[in-house]
Amino acid sequence: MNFGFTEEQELLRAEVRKFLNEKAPLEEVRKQCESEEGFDRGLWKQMAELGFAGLTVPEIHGGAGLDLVTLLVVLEETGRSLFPSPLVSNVIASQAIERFGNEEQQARWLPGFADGTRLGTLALLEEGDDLSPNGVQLQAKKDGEEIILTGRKLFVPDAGNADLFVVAYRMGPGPEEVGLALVEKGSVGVSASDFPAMDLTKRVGSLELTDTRIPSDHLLCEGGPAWSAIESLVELGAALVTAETVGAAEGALAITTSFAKEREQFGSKIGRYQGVKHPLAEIYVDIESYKSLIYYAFWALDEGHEGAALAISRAKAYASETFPLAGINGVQLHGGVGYTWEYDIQLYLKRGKWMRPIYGDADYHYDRIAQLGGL
Amino acid sequence: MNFGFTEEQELLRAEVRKFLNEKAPLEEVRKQCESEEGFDRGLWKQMAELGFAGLTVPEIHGGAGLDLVTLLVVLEETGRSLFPSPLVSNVIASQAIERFGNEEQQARWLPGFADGTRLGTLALLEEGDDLSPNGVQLQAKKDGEEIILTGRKLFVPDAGNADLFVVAYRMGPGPEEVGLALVEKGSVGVSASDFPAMDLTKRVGSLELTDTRIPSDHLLCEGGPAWSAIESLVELGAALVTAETVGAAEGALAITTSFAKEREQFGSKIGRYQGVKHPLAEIYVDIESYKSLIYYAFWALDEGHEGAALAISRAKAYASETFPLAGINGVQLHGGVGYTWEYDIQLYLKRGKWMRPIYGDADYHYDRIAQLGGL
Amino acid sequence: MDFQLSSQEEKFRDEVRAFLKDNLPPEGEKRPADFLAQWNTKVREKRWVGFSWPAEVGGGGGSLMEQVILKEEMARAKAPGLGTCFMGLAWVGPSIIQYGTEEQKQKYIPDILDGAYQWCTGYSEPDSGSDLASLKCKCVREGDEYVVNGQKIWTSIAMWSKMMILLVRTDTEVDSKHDGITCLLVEMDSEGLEVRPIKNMGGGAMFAEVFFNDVRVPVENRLGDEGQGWQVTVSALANERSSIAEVYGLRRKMDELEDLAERTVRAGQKAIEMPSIRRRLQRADIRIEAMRLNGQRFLTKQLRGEPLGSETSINKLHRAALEVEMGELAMEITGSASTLMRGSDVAPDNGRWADYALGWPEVVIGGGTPNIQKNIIAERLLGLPKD
Amino acid sequence: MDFQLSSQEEKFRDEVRAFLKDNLPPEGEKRPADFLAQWNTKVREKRWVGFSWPAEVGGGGGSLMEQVILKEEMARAKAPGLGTCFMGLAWVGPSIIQYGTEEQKQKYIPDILDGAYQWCTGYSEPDSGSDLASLKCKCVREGDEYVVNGQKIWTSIAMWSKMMILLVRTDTEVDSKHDGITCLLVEMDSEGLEVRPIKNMGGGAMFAEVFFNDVRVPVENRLGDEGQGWQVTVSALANERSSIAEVYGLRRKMDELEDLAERTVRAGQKAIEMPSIRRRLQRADIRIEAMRLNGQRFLTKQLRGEPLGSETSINKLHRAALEVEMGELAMEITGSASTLMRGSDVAPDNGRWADYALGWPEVVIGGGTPNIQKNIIAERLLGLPKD
Repeated sequence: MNFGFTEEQELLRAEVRKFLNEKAPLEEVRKQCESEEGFDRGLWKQMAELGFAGLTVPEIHGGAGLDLVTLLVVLEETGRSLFPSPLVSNVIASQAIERFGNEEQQARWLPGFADGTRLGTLALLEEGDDLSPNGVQLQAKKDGEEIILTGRKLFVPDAGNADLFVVAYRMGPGPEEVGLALVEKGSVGVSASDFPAMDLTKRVGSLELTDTRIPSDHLLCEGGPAWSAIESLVELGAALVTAETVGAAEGALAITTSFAKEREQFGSKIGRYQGVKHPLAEIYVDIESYKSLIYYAFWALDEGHEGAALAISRAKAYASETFPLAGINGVQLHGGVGYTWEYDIQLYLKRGKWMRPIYGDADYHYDRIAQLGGL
Repeated sequence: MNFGFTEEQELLRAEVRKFLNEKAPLEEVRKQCESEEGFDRGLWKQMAELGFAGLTVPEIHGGAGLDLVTLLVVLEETGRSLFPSPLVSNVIASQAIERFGNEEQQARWLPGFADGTRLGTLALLEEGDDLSPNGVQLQAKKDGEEIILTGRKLFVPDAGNADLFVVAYRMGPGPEEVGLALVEKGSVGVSASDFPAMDLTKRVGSLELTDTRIPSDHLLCEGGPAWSAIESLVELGAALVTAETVGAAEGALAITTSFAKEREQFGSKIGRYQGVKHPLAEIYVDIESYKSLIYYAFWALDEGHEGAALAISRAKAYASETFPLAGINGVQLHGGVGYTWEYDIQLYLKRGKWMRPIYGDADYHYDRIAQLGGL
Repeated sequence: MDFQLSSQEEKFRDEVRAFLKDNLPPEGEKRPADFLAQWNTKVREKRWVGFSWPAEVGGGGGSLMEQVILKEEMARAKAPGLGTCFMGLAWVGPSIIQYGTEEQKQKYIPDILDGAYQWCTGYSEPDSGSDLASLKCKCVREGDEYVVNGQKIWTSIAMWSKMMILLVRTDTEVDSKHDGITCLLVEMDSEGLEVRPIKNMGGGAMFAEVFFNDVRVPVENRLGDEGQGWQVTVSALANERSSIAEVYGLRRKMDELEDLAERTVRAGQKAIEMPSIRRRLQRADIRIEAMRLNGQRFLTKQLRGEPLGSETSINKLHRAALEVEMGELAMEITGSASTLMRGSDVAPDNGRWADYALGWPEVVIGGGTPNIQKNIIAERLLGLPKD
Repeated sequence: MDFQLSSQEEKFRDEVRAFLKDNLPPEGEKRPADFLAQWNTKVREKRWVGFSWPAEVGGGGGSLMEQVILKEEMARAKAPGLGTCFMGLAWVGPSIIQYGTEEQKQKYIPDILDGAYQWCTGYSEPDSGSDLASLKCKCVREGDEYVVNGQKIWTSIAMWSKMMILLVRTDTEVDSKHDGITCLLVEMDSEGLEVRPIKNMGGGAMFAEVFFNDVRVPVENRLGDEGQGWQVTVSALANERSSIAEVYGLRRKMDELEDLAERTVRAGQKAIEMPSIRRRLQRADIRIEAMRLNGQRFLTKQLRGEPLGSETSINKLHRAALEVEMGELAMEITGSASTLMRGSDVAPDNGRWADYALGWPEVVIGGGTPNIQKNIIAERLLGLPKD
């Protein structure tokens, strides 16, 4: 029984934190995320070299072959520093290939994820914002061994930068007549771009496919297994986002706490007032609590434990309901300066608004808990 | 434009408050409500003599013939002092007769409400706790001009003391095949008693009817008009209870505030801490707000204004959601002593639990707001 | 209790309604290009700008109740504002009317009524926060001039203003921090005065920092006596009445939010039918109605000639909570699209809700943080000790 | 990270499970009349009472992890407690083991393990509230005796106890209020000692006031040195570990609440299907699961030999909120019947939910009010200044 990290994991945490503190303090994050691409490719390359990018990619494909609990440590740190990177999208795309691709597909695509040259993402949602099978409407036509895709995907994380999309499509009217294919950015009829959005550290956009021909070796799965695959990728996404949220929430709390220790009003540090202390204490209690839930979820994912999905939904529902409000509280406790562009707390507030709906909002996860046999 | 009380109404308030402070301070309230009947008949008689009991009964029937806004003033005061009396039940019963009874019925029953000799109540709910037409299942059989009633009414306010019940019954299977009849306690097959319940200042019980024969001059209305009548009585009940709640909530706030001004901890009055001040400020804001809503509702009731029902449901939903929590907060802010039998704040906490469901809980009134064309 | 208008008040209301019918295009109809200019001229002609100000300074000489009716009808009809010099009309004008010299009145009041230019308010300082009276902006008299050095912050629309009403400290040797403060009327193009807009988290700028480096202000531009600045300010802020228009603003936003929830379909369900959304919308709706009625109780007090005290904090606290909650609701209603901003074809209503959800601090913190409001209520209305 | 048990731990767990299978009637089955007496004898024989105490004083000498497994299995099986002398086992025993003389250990420890009688705790005083160390209960030494005068309050089960662990002030001339406090072991039938039960709002009495009027306590009944009382107490309270059993208690209550919502039909709808109820049940459920896992993180820290600090306040705060919320939920689920108490045929589950909804203060306030817990978190874990 050990609900903690190994020494190696703690060392990794220290290493990642040091790297991010040096290379991406918040003033640097601001620059990176305001750039055209929204992140620093050079830095991403360095992270890949240090093994952070391909952490979970199997060793035979050039990755570190580590488990998700180890990745969790990295995600807490990228979350804490609001580091803009394609990490989360990349893990989902590479796990899609690792879990559902055949050996050839794995050998072809995974090394790029390990060395940081490939950027992938999951393109699932469409108009209607529906995470149920019904939400997949992008049309596929069979043409021999190939399929031809036409339609538009929305709310695609890192759409503008991705060069490989894991795309959910629909073959027929039956609820689970869906499939998952890999679509390369360079293919004919593919167009992707990012939307102007609130949290500049997290890009989100759309993918348009017009008669895009997908060769058979780009198909991952179809039918019932495809729907299960999609569900498991949404789950994974929710887990990764919640792990980053733990770090981000701790970052926001640390900023607000140190502000409250410094700032004086009516001749006294504002951190002395219970009106400031108590909300901060409540935020702390919430963070520690969804932290426990998501830690457990990552362990259960690694073990293939049946409780993983339930734990993820509990953690994501809890975090989606509380972290956005913690950001608002943080800004309020700062007073006027909190909502100026110049102060950092507003960056965390925006992160809260970004994380709330992605890979399922609280409503979605509460319903999912019931589906999974929880309350 | 005048959102306040007249000088006469303020004088009445002062008079009622003086009467209650003298005759029913909380130590006296405790004695009265722990007695067999749960209230002091002598005091009730005095109130009737002063005109408080029959305030809204028309002058030709011996009452003061005043409007509901004037009654509101009395209710705020009986609420503030948690005065145990059949006032609310009596107003509902007498209004039922005044609104839906014929002249003979009015002349026969109303004078007793005016002089304090008659105690009435509305017997509506049954097993299933349903305020919709479906909730009325107590069976009526026609027998010539008379009807014969059999069934059990639950959650009947002041059941044990009432001598006249306004009873809702069902004639047939159609949703609105319901009726309202007057049932006297002394009739054959009538048995009523109070349940052991949390708030001793508010009795609640059951009424059992076994082949009880109701003469035709005891029938008030049937069919669609009866259902409208029942709805309007529930509305009235919700309004009266919310008015009493305003006073009760102010009473609870006053007790807690003065405790916070006196009590010292860690060398300082606890009322100095924002952890105490801020919840009290929030409670104050809530009280003032449902106060405004219910004041307006009473005026609208008097004017027969269409907005009355909506305003009542808004006020009751707001009060039902906040007053019970204010009671809990009050007890918590008192610390350990707050929940001893000896301290008064717990009496208000219990009042909160009593008022929450009666004449519709928040859920019921939110749904009703939508039905009435509000949001 | 009586919510009916008197016959005279009804007459005035009908006059306002007739004016609106004649001069405001029906909702949804396109307004002519020169509509706003014409509107401003017409309401000025009717003396509805500065409606409550005395007729002798060019105001409307209207009664409090008429003023309420006017604002209510305007808000209900979603008409543009009455007058364009927002802060001039809200508190600079009333301060000048009360404390100004004859010359000051003649020089500034007509321009405020005409909306000739904007005024801004130099109150807050970097270290004063909610504790306004702790201001330090230094001011020394040299002959016929005051010389000002220091800094102001959170000065709304400073970059678009021609004039500022400024609080400075002319005396530092005082027993109470409320003494030694003086009020000046300052031209924004004075030498040594620099305005730096403050970029907010939405990327825009409504507020600015204002720096004073040996800024010289003629003594005749002093409003009230030397050392009387706090008094001038308190009277001015008291003029900021529990605003009926403010509640109507929230009401309008609420209607739009309801409409948004009605239009938005997510996962095959209308957002307004999602229980978690619906109940919160209803709660907000009830609180706005409560604010409206609270306002009428405050108004009754004023009509009876009693001074309004700290009870307006009740509505301020409601408003602070509601602006945050309604922004959050807009986000939850629009789901995955909630964070998309202007310029994306799938951003709900072209990103205005995203802007709204980032815009609450200007309202919430500007009017005193919720913590300050709660302290005011606890200390002044409930009599609890200061912390 | 690893939630699996070691093979040795698994073996112990299996032993516990086998014991439970053999000795606990299946749920729903009637327990024999003498079941409890037999149970107590059996668990005592297995040395599961005082399981973590050293074997030489009669404890089980169990490891921390085994203790957790034991508690978890007991809670999961809804078994009765291990031992009946609640406070003796929780903190009196550990204090005596750590600070007691050999005589004291021999005199008291066996009785605590056997549940021969109850102990109570004389800590709080009327004016000390959450500020325990400000206690004033006067104690003067006269020869071989201490003479105690003063009052204690909130003494749980004082009326059913034979012994009390009492804190008194033996020295008033001290720099710190934590000095000058001494710990005594007092016979409840001492002359001059009076117990007055405190009736709670539910009508029952769990706590009492205890009055001391020249109560004489032999010096050999002092636990630890004179003036060492605060230290003895702090160690004792630290022994009150973030209790696994506590979370299981909440979990059990939650299951019952879910069952209540499933059984209760109001206005034709199951309460569990009412969105406003369901979502709140779900929220509470998630928080209980979070508490369980928080507890495992604390446990990991302890297993690594690190001391547990203020982080247990996290679960205390959750618990305080949950006990209130679950009581309120029970009320809202049962609607018009919610306030009916024992003795009415329509009271849900014969009024136990009404009792529950009035019972939270014993838990919430007893363990330090939520405000105190928030202060602890803010000051000790976040490093914010004291108020």
